[in-house]
Amino acid sequence: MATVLEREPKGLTPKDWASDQEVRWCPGCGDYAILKAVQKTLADLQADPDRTVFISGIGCAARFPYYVESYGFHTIHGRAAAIATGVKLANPELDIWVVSGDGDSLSIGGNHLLHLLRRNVDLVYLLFNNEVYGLTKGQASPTSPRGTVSPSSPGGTLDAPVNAGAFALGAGARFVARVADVVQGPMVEVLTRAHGHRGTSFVEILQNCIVYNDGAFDAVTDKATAAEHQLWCRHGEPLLFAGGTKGVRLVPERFALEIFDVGADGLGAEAALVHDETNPMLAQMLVRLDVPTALGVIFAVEAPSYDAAFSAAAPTRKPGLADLQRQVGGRTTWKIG
Amino acid sequence: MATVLEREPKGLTPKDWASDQEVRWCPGCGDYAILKAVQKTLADLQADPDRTVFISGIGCAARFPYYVESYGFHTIHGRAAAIATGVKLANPELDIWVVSGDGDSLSIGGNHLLHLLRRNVDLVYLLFNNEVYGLTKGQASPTSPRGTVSPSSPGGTLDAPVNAGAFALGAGARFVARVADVVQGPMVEVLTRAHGHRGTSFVEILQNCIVYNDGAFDAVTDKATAAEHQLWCRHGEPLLFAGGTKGVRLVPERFALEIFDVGADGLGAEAALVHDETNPMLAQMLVRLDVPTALGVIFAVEAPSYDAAFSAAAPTRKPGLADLQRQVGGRTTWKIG
Amino acid sequence: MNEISHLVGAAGPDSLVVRFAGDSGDGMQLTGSRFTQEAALDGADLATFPDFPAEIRAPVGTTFGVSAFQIQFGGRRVRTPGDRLDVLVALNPAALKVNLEDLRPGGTLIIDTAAFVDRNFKKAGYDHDPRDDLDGYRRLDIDITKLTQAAVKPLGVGNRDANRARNLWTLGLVLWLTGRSRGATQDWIRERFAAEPLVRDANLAALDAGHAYGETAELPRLPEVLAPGQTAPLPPGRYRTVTGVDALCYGLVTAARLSGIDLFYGSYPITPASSMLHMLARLGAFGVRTFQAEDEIAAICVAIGASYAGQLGVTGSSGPGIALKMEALGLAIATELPLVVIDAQRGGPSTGLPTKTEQSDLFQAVLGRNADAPLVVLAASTPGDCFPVAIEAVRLATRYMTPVMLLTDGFLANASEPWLIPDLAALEPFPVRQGAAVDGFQPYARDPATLARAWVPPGTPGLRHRIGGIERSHRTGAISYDPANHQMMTDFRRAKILGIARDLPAQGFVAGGMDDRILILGWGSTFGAIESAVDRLRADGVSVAHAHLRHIWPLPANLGDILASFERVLVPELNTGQLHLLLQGVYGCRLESLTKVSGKPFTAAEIETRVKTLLEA
Amino acid sequence: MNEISHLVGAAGPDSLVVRFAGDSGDGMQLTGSRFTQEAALDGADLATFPDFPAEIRAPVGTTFGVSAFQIQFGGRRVRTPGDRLDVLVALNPAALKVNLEDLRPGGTLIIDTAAFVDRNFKKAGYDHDPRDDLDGYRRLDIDITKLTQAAVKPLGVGNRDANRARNLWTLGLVLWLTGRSRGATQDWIRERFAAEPLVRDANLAALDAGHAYGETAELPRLPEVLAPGQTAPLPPGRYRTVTGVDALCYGLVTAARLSGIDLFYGSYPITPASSMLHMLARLGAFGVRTFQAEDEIAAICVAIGASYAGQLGVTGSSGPGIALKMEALGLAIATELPLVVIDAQRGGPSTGLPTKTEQSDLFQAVLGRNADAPLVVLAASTPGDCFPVAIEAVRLATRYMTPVMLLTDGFLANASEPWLIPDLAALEPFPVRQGAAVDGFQPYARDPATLARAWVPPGTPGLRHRIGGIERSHRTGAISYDPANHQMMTDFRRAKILGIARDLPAQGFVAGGMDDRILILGWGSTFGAIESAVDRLRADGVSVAHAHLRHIWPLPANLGDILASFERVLVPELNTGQLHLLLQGVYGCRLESLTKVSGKPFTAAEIETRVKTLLEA
Ligand SMILES: Cc1ncc(C[n+]2csc(CCOP(=O)(O)OP(=O)(O)O)c2C)c(N)n1
Ligand SMILES: Cc1ncc(C[n+]2csc(CCOP(=O)(O)OP(=O)(O)O)c2C)c(N)n1
Ligand code: SF4
Ligand code: SF4
Ligand SMILES: [Mg+2]
Ligand SMILES: [Mg+2]
Repeated sequence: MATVLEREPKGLTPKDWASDQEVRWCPGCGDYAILKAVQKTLADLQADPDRTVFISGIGCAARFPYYVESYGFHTIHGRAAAIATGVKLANPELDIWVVSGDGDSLSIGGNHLLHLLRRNVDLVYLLFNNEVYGLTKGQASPTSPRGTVSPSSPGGTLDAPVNAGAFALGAGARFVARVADVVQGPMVEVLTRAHGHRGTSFVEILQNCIVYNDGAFDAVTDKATAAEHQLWCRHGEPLLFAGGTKGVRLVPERFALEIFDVGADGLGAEAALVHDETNPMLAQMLVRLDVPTALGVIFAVEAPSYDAAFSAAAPTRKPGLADLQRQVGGRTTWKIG
Repeated sequence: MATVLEREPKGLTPKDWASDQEVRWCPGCGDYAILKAVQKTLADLQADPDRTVFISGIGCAARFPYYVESYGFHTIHGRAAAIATGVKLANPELDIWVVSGDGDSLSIGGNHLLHLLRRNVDLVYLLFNNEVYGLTKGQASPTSPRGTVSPSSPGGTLDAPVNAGAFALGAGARFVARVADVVQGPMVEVLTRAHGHRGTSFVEILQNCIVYNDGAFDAVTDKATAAEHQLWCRHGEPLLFAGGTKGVRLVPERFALEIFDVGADGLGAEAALVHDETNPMLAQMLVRLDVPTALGVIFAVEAPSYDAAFSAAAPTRKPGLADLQRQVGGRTTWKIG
Repeated sequence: MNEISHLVGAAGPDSLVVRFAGDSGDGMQLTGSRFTQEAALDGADLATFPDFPAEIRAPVGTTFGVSAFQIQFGGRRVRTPGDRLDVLVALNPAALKVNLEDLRPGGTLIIDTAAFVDRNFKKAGYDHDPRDDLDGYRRLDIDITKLTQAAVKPLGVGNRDANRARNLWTLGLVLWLTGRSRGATQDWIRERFAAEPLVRDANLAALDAGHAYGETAELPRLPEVLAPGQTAPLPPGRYRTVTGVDALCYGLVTAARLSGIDLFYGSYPITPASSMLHMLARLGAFGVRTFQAEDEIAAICVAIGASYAGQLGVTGSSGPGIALKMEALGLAIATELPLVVIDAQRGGPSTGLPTKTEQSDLFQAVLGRNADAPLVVLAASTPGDCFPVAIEAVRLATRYMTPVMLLTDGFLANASEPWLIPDLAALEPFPVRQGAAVDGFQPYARDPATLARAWVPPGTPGLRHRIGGIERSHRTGAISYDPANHQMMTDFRRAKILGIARDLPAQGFVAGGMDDRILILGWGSTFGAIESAVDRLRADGVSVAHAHLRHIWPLPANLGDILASFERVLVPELNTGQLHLLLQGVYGCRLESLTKVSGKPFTAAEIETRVKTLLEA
Repeated sequence: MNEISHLVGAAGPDSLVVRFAGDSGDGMQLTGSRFTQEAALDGADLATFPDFPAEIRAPVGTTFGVSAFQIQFGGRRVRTPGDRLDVLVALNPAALKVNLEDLRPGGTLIIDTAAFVDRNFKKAGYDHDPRDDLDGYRRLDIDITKLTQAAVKPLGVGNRDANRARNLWTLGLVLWLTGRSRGATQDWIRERFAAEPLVRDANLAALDAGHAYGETAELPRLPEVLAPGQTAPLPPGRYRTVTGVDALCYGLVTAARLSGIDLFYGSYPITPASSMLHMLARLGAFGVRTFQAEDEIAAICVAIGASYAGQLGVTGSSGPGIALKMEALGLAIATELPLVVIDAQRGGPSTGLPTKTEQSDLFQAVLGRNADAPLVVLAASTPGDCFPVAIEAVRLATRYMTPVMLLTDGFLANASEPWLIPDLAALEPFPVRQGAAVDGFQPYARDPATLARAWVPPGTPGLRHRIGGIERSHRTGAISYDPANHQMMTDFRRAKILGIARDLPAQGFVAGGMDDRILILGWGSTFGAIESAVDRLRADGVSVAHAHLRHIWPLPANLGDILASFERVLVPELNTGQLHLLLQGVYGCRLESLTKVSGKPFTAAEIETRVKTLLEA
């Protein structure tokens, strides 16, 4: 999403990006941290609030637009991707952020997300993945691990979860990133990248629902375990983690990634794969890693955006009334009277 | 889909699997060949017509159930996957085949297909991909190549197509195969494999729409070019094509497949990758190959099927009236009068 | 020139009803529309009714593969495609089987004898040669196939390709029989097949041969319904033919110009709505961009997004697809965004009869949503009427910040009629205002005259605000769960829509008036049939008036008074009585209902008969 | 014992209305349901009304985060949660702000003074201490927080944890004030917190301390509405309390047993329908399996699939979700499969007021689909009534091979009342027959009595056939585009549903009868309010009768006669007049409408007032 700013940067601070509406999430919800990071990103980018639009579906995450001092549209469950597509095509000058939950995006909204990604409409898509339906009080979502006990699955869920990143890649996404609610600095970095990318920038944000699914991402976000669980993907840099003591390398015979201890078995840091965010197969493998969890910009390639092609296909000459009259009048006519 | 036959095989012939209804596709439509292959498969399998159900959405492809001498349900556009899920869960003994078009499956029905594949409900899913909306007279479909000129896209389509196989893998499919309408023998083989697999067996069938998209797969199916364009994937066998003169090998540095001429650059037939249908990353690369087009069983792994888990979770003891009375009566009660 | 004099009568002395019927592959739609063009250019009034199967190309020779095109034309006002056929062309036994019952006694029956063979009898479900039972018709049994082959043979065209020209041979014959010219068809063939000279020449040869055959064989001509130089008594002006789809799409592009904003059409293909998508896709230069969405829900959602962003969102579909849009439509109603939703009705329920016509989505349009969710509903009554109705839909949507549902149907979509080409410069513009005074802007503050809120698209400097589907505070638009606010907003939504009645012209009469005894109150595409019936009834001295609703919701302000002033009010509709129930519901009075749900339009006779029964009762 | 004698009157001498209000985190729903249990066990009749915000946990102290639970209980018949409050508990200023208007003059107001501090005033939107303006109430300003802390301190419980027990302290006090026992609550605490002894003991201590406070402080007790040993005049038998969700789910599992087939519940979470999914998920052993689908469309589709396969498919949602199901519902109507669709109505349009009640989906239920697509619509009137209505839905769906829409609402779903536990053995089984005689089986042949076709699931030996959504030939089910067949099938579908009226009991009266001057005709959850209003009116000598519709479509056969026999008929409903329009539409007569759309149930007084106005008019 890159909108050329025609006006002067406004020197807005993150605080200026807060609307006057009281934030209504549960105390301790991970959504607060995401809101903060988004507001900081917008301030850093010197984005224009009059041309910024937040569009959401329904869910806890989807309340987001009310809290940002920009234009905002809180729509209906699962349809934000489609509505945002219409907004962008009608006015390509707008800077659009879609905010959606795992249920909103991957359950009821799965089809629209598929087609948004395939079309590659230029906007940032934030999927707040808390692996639960927050707003409707805690049912399992399509990203909940198999066996999740919830009000609607007292005996545990029976289905394998959707991997959001793998789904996005399967749908043809050209930008796939992942962060977690608590990692403020890197989140701003990733959001900035997402905003700069032309086309649909898909960002999965691991988000803690303190009420219905507390601790779902503890292993990834807890200080004690974070280093072992966070694999930061940075283009051109080696895929090392655990403070550089572990690395990721390719096992060509199995077309698979493997974790190794730096120093063991004669493997040095240079044995680690160098992240190439333009490689689709590497992205496929990275999004599926569980321990460690791949974070950062996992995949990013350039491709024509739908809205750009749509604008380009627009007729350049606006026909006049006479042209319209000719068109409506048709070719074969006759006179009576 | 494996249903243990309790009754004697019936010795039915393919002809016995033809219903009394007149087939209403356009003369020359690829659907005829698929119907023939399916009827032959059913006969070969000695399937039980009373326990076989064909379920479809809407489209030319979706008329299929009328023509098979089994139970059949021609439902509504895009929803066959969901309806079939209900049928299977209500009666796991049934042998279910879903028949759907590219519009039915990947446009309006994308969400249900995603969740069917993720859940892994035990049935065979046939996607007749003719890269066009046949029944509604020729509009571009989500699998039409970018630039397709159609009644609804006189200036050419602007969007990148969905790759059906890649989408299925991204959705978590455990069985992905591809065939083309005209390759009868191999189609029967693949359908037989699909039927034998437990879980959702996803089979994309390249199908010629002679009226609205004639020749879309000519390169793959024409005698003259078939050898160069058909890469048959058989588990444990080398990925060779063009009569063994060409092969597919891995370029580890690029995590990509490469075509090579057998004999050139010192590469013999043994340089070809051996197909491993259980390897998800190989499958990812194969489904995306364009020339040659990967055909056959591209991916197949075992995984629990949803319906089996659903049946297993069913209470074993059927409670009696007294139990129900106790349940309805509740725990805290009082007497009046 | 001989004349088949007994033909005169049934269809009236100055109109003829012709139906071309054959296999889906026989080009009957093309034949019909070419014939229509010729009749129109000759100055006839006319109405057409294409009727085709749901299958793309059903197996050759089957009854369900029969495609037909009917036209009534003549020197008088023609309101419908005609109740009974004067001429039936049946290019195969299946076409005969399906259509014969509509041919009036003594009517002319043209068949291609080459197709009347055992194999085809069986396919059509005949156990013997049906020609054995064809008494009472004027028969023209011609080996059209052989004659066409002979005609094109000199060009070096083989038999297979020759058969593709059978329809033009037939057209030539019928043009001769009816005394029409064939120049426009020749021009059309030359242009259409310019790149394929052989095909062009074969078609021309076939057309000419059919025409010549009539002359050479000295076939008696059909009665002259339009003398040379005569024109039908239509208002003076320049005419063209339009289908409902043509007129509707022209209405939309014209509305784009009149309103000064671009329209955005989001749709998902479905019969019979797809043709709007196709046509609008070609009209992009005129202010309507199109988008083929992944499904109907996405289609209405992109339209809502476009409306939110400042273009006018339009979406179109047919019954099942409209049903899918209802949840999202509620969002547009709640957020009070302008939107136009076009429902091209077809036979139902469910997939139903996709290519057949019906008026059974009226309930869906007016009442088919969760909660109290009022909007505007309009219905077009003839192909040409789709033009002003489309403009009216855009005008009301933008003026009142409301979704508008526009009802057409399969019949209107495909039928055609002569259309007085509107002078666009003479139409009243209704420039749309976006944005609001910055001073104290409140997203849900209302214009006291219309109760509409301001349309402030994102990107408007300084008017940032947030809206959504949860109930909104009546001024700020912020989420509000306040009971009194919900009551107030519900009342506002209702009052805004009902108040539109004040902005509508009083309901008038197509024929007759308040002094008549009986009123026929119609809506939608039954217009022509009712008009014809009323014409005849009034000519017979029956005191019957005809009013036709364009505004289904809100209803015209004076409608209650009109209904109250008639002894009997008959509401004919192609459903099981939907407008009837709605009107009784609104006015608490008793009306008569006439319904038909066979996938076919009313005949004028059906309406006449019912009125006569009412008079006797 | 002192009594606050002026309390007697407003709510009647033998019932009291109490509302507990506080922050979402304050446990008001739990407090209310515990109180309900105690009152029930004491033999009171009662009705409750939980009212909570849409936010999961809105910021502490805000007005939109207020959660409330209201109960009316007493020794007489209690029909509603009560119009005006005798007692309001407001645990913080926001709770006071939102609820005070409902407290009747002279009512008792209990507040926790610890929460009445500047910070909280601001959060609640007060610019000063609201206590300054509280005239005319009986005030109990108590530092509940401090007293609770003190009560649990001996156990070693810190202040933060102590605050969690504030609600039980308050409950103890209110139980004392109203003269209720607290034994059941003590048992419940012991069981619920068995694994956390400290929490258990703290809660017990708080409950006891609140109770003791009332006694020690010598607070005047509220008037006795149920003497010790007295029970409300309910029919004799064993009782429990149920919410509408409880009763509905028990109805479904009971129907599974009575019908002899398993039920399959497919749903997608949505307020207020989710609780049905939750409860049924725990009742799997009793013949209802559940499936959480990916969306509402899939939910109805799996249910349709299950019905096709021989189980009874059931799906449930709320307004927006039901709207999404309409297209698929058409398939079930067209293929004539049994199905039950439960619509737990809520405030709309669009997302609207998800946690508030409304009756505005009646149009959607009866008419909200494309084409003429008739089905059965039932509505439950009280929490307990959900039980028989659920059984009736299953009975009609399976007997007539039709979808049945069952309307409940947010109020019914959550409200509770004493329920005479049914003797299941005494209920009439209605065994469902599947399959058909092999001889000449035709999928669309109809039972002449019911017009239902046979239910032949796949897997049935020898009866292979194919069905679908395109219009079906009236016997074979094969695709048919025949006009006469479509007319016939449309007529069959209509006649089948309308014919069900013959299978329904005649519409009766809840109070009064044909001799009265005025009829109040209600439907759904307005039952209690109408009943109370009619009780009072009749006690005042007003000639008013009350009838309440369970069967919305088809309407009872004798309803037209009933309507015709009254001078005036008033139709009260929580929408803008939907049943009113439907009835006028069907019977062509004029009725009076009383509407309310504020997200809250009617008060009895609102209905009384309207009847009085009518009498004067
Ligand atoms: C059409 C429709 N169906 C269902 C709902 C109920 N609903 C609201 S939010 C939600 C799911 C929320 O989960 P998610 O998208 O993960 O967001 P979260 O609350 O977890 O942030 C559901 C099912 C609805 N509002 N509309
Ligand atoms: C709800 C709904 N929307 C749209 C349609 C119209 N429709 C029927 S089939 C079809 C698409 C057909 O394309 P595909 O699924 O690729 O099947 P094919 O005809 O090519 O075999 C569409 C859009 C419909 N019947 N129902
Ligand atoms: S329910 Fe969970 S996701 Fe929703 S606001 Fe509360 S903590 Fe956040
Ligand atoms: S339109 Fe195409 S897909 Fe449909 S039946 Fe004809 S050839 Fe086959
Ligand atoms: Mg979530
Ligand atoms: Mg297709």
